[in-house]
Amino acid sequence: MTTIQQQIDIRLTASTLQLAAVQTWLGEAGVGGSCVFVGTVRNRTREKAVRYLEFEAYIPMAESEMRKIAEQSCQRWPLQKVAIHHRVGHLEIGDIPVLIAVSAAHRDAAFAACRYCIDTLKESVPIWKKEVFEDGEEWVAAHP
Amino acid sequence: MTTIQQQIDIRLTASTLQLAAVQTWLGEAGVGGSCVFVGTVRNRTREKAVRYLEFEAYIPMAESEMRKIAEQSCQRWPLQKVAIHHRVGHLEIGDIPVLIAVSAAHRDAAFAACRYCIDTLKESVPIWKKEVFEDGEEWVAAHP
Amino acid sequence: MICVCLQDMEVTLIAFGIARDILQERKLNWELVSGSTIGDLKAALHATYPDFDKLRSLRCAVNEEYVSDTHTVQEGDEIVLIPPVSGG
Amino acid sequence: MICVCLQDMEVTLIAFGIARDILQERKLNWELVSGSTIGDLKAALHATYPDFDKLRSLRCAVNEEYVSDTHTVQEGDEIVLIPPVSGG
Repeated sequence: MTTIQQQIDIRLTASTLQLAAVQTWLGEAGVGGSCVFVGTVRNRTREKAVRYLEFEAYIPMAESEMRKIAEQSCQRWPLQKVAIHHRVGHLEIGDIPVLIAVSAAHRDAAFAACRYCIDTLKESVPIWKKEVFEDGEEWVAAHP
Repeated sequence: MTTIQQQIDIRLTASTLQLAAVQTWLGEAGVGGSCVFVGTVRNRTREKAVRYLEFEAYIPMAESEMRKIAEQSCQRWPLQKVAIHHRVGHLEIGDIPVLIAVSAAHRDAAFAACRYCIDTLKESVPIWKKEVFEDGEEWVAAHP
Repeated sequence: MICVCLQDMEVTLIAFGIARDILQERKLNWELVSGSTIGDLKAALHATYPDFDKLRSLRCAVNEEYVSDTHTVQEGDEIVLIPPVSGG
Repeated sequence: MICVCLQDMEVTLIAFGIARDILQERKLNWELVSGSTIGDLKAALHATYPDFDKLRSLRCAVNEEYVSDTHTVQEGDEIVLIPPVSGG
């Protein structure tokens, strides 16, 4: 019997996020399809070159909000596994800040839940991204 | 200047599909988000235990149909990269028969195009899956 | 099968998946009246191999492209029989 | 800031992201009239630090949960200031 705890893998980490790790983890389920969302640090924002990014998190609440999102997804869709991994600290262009993997017997549920997870994460998880340029820095989305 | 050929990676192969390979390839783009769909061989179909699967393809046309799907996706959505990889031959439970990766500056496009690719692949690409049970075998979806 | 009727065009059928099981051949030469369509070919196949009736669908491809039932078959065509696909 | 008015409750503010830049502190003790709500606290913060007016939003959390503007603040609360999030 799989419990909701075994299905959910939440990580907020300063280490590199790896798709390969998720592949192994997903492979353990009797899945049909998995939908994975991978964020990547973009090299341009509004024509200014980004040198690197700093991600700051209110860690205990960020983890708890990520877990809530995963649990809500499991309640709303028939899922087998949900992983939500997020980086904190210094990220270079091309690094992966976020990785969400959702597996389900049917791909409708996997796509819908994966989309819900990233959309909700971007609204509610207390993580902040600062872009550092050659000539300054800026907290992303802080101002209208 | 990126051409449509550089954006598209089509593979029909008897070798293991790896998410890690796609991660490197996606990382080369100035992407914002990638949506990846990973199929996995399920261990049960209608309560009969599947021992293994055989995937057969009409190879030149399968490749050409996969390429069409990727090209149509690039025309329909503002994408950076599209990879469609499919296995042929003998697959065990837990193996990955299909892997689709779509990257775009905005996740709306990545999700929509990834979904389009797997839905269309399942309708139009000449690939056939045979489930082999303890006591027989069956071409999947052949009969109503 | 012994085909004794007079025909004036030969094509090659190539069968995949369950279509191969039904024909019991990967490749098969097939004779048709000149001017026949894909629809005519499919009707002949269903008449000769009733197991095709049990399939969810049967499509054909020529030159690696799907062709409709109204497509006219040419002498020497390689016609690929495509039963319901199940990739992914 | 020199706070000379009489207050009867102290809370701790914890600031992240641009809120930390505005307060120029990660942690700050803050005095409030007993019975104040989160809305009252935000009004006081906006009055003292007009840069908060420039933000798209400002939410607060207590005990690792978002709280609404009508939530009543308790003596000794740790109130986390949450400017617009930008994870992902």
